[in-house]
Amino acid sequence: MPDPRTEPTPAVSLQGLTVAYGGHGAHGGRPALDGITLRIQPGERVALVGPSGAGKSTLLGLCNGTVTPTSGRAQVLGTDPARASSRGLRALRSRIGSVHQHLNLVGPLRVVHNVNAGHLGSWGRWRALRSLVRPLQVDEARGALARVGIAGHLHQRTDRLSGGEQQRVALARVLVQDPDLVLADEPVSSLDPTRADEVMGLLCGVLSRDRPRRTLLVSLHDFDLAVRHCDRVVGLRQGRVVLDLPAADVDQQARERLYELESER
Amino acid sequence: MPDPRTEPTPAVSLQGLTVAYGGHGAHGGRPALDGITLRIQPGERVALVGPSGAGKSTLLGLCNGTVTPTSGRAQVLGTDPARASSRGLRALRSRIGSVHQHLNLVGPLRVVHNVNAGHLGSWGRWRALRSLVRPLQVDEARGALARVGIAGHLHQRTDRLSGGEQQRVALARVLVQDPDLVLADEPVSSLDPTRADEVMGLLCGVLSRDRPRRTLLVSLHDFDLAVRHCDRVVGLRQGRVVLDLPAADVDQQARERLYELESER
Amino acid sequence: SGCGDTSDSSDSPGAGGAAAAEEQEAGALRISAIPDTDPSDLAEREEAMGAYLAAELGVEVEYVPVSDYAASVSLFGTGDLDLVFYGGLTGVQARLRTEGAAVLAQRDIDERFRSVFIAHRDAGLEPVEDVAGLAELADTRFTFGSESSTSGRLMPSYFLDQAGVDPAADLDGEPGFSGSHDLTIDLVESGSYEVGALNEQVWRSRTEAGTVDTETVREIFTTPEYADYHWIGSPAMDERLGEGFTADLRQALLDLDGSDPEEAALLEAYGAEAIIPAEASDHARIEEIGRTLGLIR
Amino acid sequence: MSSWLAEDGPLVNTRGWPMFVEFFAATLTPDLSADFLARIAEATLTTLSFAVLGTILAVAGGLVVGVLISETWWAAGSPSRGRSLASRTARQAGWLVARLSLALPRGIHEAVWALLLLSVLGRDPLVGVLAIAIPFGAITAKVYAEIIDESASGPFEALRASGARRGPALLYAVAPIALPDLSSYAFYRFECAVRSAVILGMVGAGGLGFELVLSFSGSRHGEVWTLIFTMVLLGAVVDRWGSGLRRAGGRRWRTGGTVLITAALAIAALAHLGPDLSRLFSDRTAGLFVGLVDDLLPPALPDGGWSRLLEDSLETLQMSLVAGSIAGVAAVGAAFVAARGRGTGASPVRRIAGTAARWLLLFTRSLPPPVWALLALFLFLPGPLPGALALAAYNFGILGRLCAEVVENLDRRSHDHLIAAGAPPFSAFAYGTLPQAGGRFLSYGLYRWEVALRETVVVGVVGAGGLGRLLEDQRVTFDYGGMTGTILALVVLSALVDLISNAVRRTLR
Ligand SMILES: Nc1ncnc2c1ncn2[C@@H]1O[C@H](COP(=O)(O)OP(=O)(O)OP(=O)(O)O)[C@@H](O)[C@H]1O
Ligand SMILES: Nc1ncnc2c1ncn2[C@@H]1O[C@H](COP(=O)(O)OP(=O)(O)OP(=O)(O)O)[C@@H](O)[C@H]1O
Ligand SMILES: [Mg+2]
Ligand SMILES: [Mg+2]
Repeated sequence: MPDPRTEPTPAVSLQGLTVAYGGHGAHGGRPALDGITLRIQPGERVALVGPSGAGKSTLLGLCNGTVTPTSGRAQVLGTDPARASSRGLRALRSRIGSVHQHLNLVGPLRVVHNVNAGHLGSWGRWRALRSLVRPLQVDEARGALARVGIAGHLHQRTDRLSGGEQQRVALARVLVQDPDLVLADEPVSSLDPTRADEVMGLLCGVLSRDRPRRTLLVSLHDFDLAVRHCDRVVGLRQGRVVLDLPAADVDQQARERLYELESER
Repeated sequence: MPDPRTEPTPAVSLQGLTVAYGGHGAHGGRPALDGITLRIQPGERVALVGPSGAGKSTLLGLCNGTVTPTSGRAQVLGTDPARASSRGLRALRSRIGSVHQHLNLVGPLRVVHNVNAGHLGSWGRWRALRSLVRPLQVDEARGALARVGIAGHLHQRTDRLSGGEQQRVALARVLVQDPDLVLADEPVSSLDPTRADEVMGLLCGVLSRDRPRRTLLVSLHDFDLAVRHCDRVVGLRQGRVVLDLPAADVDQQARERLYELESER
Repeated sequence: SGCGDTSDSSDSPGAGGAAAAEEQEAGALRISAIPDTDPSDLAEREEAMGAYLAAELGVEVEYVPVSDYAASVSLFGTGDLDLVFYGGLTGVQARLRTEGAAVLAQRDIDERFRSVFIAHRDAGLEPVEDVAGLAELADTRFTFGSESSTSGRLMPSYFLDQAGVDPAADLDGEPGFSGSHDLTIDLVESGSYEVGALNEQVWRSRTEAGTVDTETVREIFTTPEYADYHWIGSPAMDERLGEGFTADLRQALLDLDGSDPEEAALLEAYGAEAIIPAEASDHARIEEIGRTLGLIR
Repeated sequence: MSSWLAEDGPLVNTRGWPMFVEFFAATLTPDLSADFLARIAEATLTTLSFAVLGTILAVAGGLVVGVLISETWWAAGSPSRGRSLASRTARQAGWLVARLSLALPRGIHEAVWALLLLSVLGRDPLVGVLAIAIPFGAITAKVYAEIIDESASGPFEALRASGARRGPALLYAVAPIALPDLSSYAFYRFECAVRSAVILGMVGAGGLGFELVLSFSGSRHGEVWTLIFTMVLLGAVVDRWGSGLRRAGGRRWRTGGTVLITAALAIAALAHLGPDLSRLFSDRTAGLFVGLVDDLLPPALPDGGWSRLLEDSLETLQMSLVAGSIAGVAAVGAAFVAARGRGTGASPVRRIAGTAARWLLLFTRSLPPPVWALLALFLFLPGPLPGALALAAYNFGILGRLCAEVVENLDRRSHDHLIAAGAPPFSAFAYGTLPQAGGRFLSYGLYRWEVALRETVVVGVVGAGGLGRLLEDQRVTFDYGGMTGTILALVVLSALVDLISNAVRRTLR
């Protein structure tokens, strides 16, 4: 292991993190995340895999501070989201781009505004308001949409788009936000293989400015995609890390063990 | 071609169907579906594939009457949904089980109610209302949930479940509905490969009563799944059928052609 | 009808603000009356009074319709009304809240005003001879008129009390407040309330007009006389409209004697034969009763 | 306090039924004389002028304050569990104070506001406008806060999670979703302002409500019906306009048109009324204000002291609870029938039923509470029962409209999905709509309950007690100290209902 003093600050560092959702869970109280310790270096591209309900979305939520840990410590881009001041949290968050599993786009809004919402972390209040009346930075939004293949939909109502088109709007939002860390929760689940490949490439892309490669933490169900685009695969199962390997080293047996059906049935 | 007189009534028969959504579409007015002619026999299992925005969801919507065709005729289980009386339409619909791409579950409701909603087509008003107060046929609901692997979540609020768990609730609803025709729009997009396989098997399953195999029309992005579970693959692209082959005959080249990126960008 | 005129001369009630501000410069006399019986005739009557006073005093007169007793008293208190025709109780309230307000005059009938108690036939109540007879109203369903009405609430309350019936405790349930004399008749007629009390004047005019079923509702008692309505004037009038204006106004009111057809019609609208002088002391008894009953504080 | 539902003796007043019939028979003979119609036209103009200005102020103020008292604003998307106890407590306290401070303007009935403003500002159209704007604004703020809280969810959290400030996040993620509900409510407020009967007459401004009071207390049924029909007609126009706007689905010209028309109306109303703004800051006003405050303070107990206050509070609670429950249940049923745009599969029969239901709702809320009370008295003997029924009938019309519009504005995808699976409309409503609209229904139901608490007009005529009765008594006797005391009691009740409303909705969310 390298000397901790010379190692760069990790992009994400989780230590013994546990998340137990309140209420009568279905697991007899088993927490959604159970003592996760994980360290991701800047520029690393990590695929998060695991069966449905393993805790992938919860882990991504921890990283942007929408989920609060029951115990343990998280450090994201040098800040602990659970302990940051609200100003600090906002500064942190504007450096993180998230694609939510349910997309969370604003349906009645036109596509251009949903994409421009990626700017809200950096735009001032008035600029944000003005853009709602008459969209600003339209060319940038159009460019981002073109990169995901739906430039023609710029002025449509977002909820009129097909499932895959909506997913790409969410991705375009992250592209205009241009963050240091991307947290993407099954960002290509509604896309066909070819477009999925394209989009993964975009997410992994080198940042335009003088920064190094973007750090990427992406939950995926498609192992091939994971291996093709990521450096490292982290497998979750029942809230625990059960696999953490360089992408190339994941074999068929590991996959099968990871996804094995629970004895529950 | 067999003699039309001896041929059984097709489960789905579409003739020259065109759907043009109103408003300023992004395609310079290109319709979402453009003269589709398709015939599916009872018991057939058809995978609908094609790039995002090809019109898959629109086609499925046509079959259960949620989308009205601009021109052309549809015949589903012997009835034209666009021309049926409201009583006739309801009778038809209770024989069709749909899994929507966006699931459209009722978030604040408990899982058991969302599953039981599959009974609404056959339950009377009062039975439906009573069940909201105190769930009826709980064992059946629990059984369906067990088959998709989430029996433990029976009494949870649906919007508290993980993405894949929610998708399985939608599938369990179709299982209790036990319909003659299943229209499933990317029903396993949020599931890991192992669970996806399981669930596809369930959807294709033989009906419990004296009926023949269930007819299945399912849109998929995963070609392997399609080939494994379906008899026939229909490929859509820009609203047209560009591929219609027995599952075994689809080759790599056909796939690539189907998903080819548009020149748009 | 009356209210049609209202809008003509006051340039629509709504336009009061701007118009009032201008007229105030010009020194308009703003008159009002409490919203008592038959309110749309009220407007007609007050318009006529306005015209009379304008001619008599050579000032502009504006009639301000106010639908609420308490609001009217408040407006008098803020100096937004100059001359108001109040009921006994409201007049006392207004004077108590406005230092220097003067009693100007009253109608001849106001010296000896009366209320009537009416009852539904099925209540099985017999007409009574004197106040003590009202004791038979114990345990009946009873309604007053408006809360601030002298003839519909204060005095009936007083006479009930005299007969040993405490309206708050001895009736069948709480007493009702129908809101107006007319509604009191309707509610007794409908049998909802067995007994009600109202202004004698209204009762007479309704029975004469035949708009009440005297088979179903009948009068069981007419109260002794008491002083009721009177005009009071704002203390700020002299300052605003000229020294001695209050005295002129009082005289103008008293001069209303029916010597020409218009004056006669005006008097008739008031249901009076003449306007006579009034003193604050005429209403001392009202004040006292009001205090006893907690209606004046 | 009597346990009045189990009261011995008869409750029904059979003798009054002919008069009930007679009252409705007068619908056939409304007063259509030219004179009267001219008067109504004038009154309509005046009423509209006040209503436009009052509503604009109320909605604008309500929007700003509504945002500031919403939980969404105070919670602001940050994970509260992790924050320090101090900052969490500060947030909670801030929200609570902001929220409760609105219970004061809200807890005071419009008529009381009018009287208070009158004693300070004197006779000016400003009083009418403010007497509408202040209490309506406070209620609008509360309702808007709840709409915002109900609308803020995934998309809002997502924007916050990418570093957006709460203001812009609200603009981008909540406003587009809440807009139909916000505008529905604004139109509803306008309708209420048109109906607001007492206020304008009190300030000597006339108006439709004033005319109605006159005709009603003079027992002139023909005129009463003409006025009610006028209000129904106005209500229908407002209703159509509002629903047209909401269903425009992004047609910008309709939104733009509405803004332009509203602005034009406001200017016309200002010109027509000519309120004297200088009054707000004059010395006379200051003097009168000091005098009023002097009168109002210190608060005093009514005759009978605490026990009277408590007893009246309980009676008020009882009556309003019965009224609220009846109205609530009936309104949800009506909402199911009356909601427009049920999309595919709406049979002609349903459409006709829907139209009929909407007119019924419009009609029931166009009859003012005093009229309902009188009608109830033709059917029942005096006491809290007819009072509760009168309040229930009136509130049914209002709640039914509010709930129907909630249903119309809802994201209907789950509902439509159930329809597409063959569910009959009623079942689809029960499974697909109710669970999502439940929070909003509840918040409207509780809000109407709160309004019923202070509804003063009805209780007097039906011979029932309660805080409304007490307050009215104090108002007409100028017992300002007592009024303050009673108002405080009402405010406490309002605040209580408000907190209950919030707690219940929070568990639903
Ligand atoms: N309600 C609507 N209004 C306008 N256009 C629509 C609407 N629904 C779909 N479209 C358009 O019609 C086309 C086909 O949409 P559809 O949802 O059928 O695609 P799809 O094949 O299901 O795509 P995906 O795989 O992304 O879900 C798309 O370009 C979409 O933008
Ligand atoms: N808000 C919540 N309240 C209660 N339980 C929750 C909540 N969110 C998630 N859970 C539970 O926590 C567990 C982990 O959920 P999570 O969403 O992290 O899974 P996931 O790995 O993303 O699954 P999927 O691949 O299906 O999206 C699940 O069993 C889920 O039911
Ligand atoms: Mg997930
Ligand atoms: Mg689709």
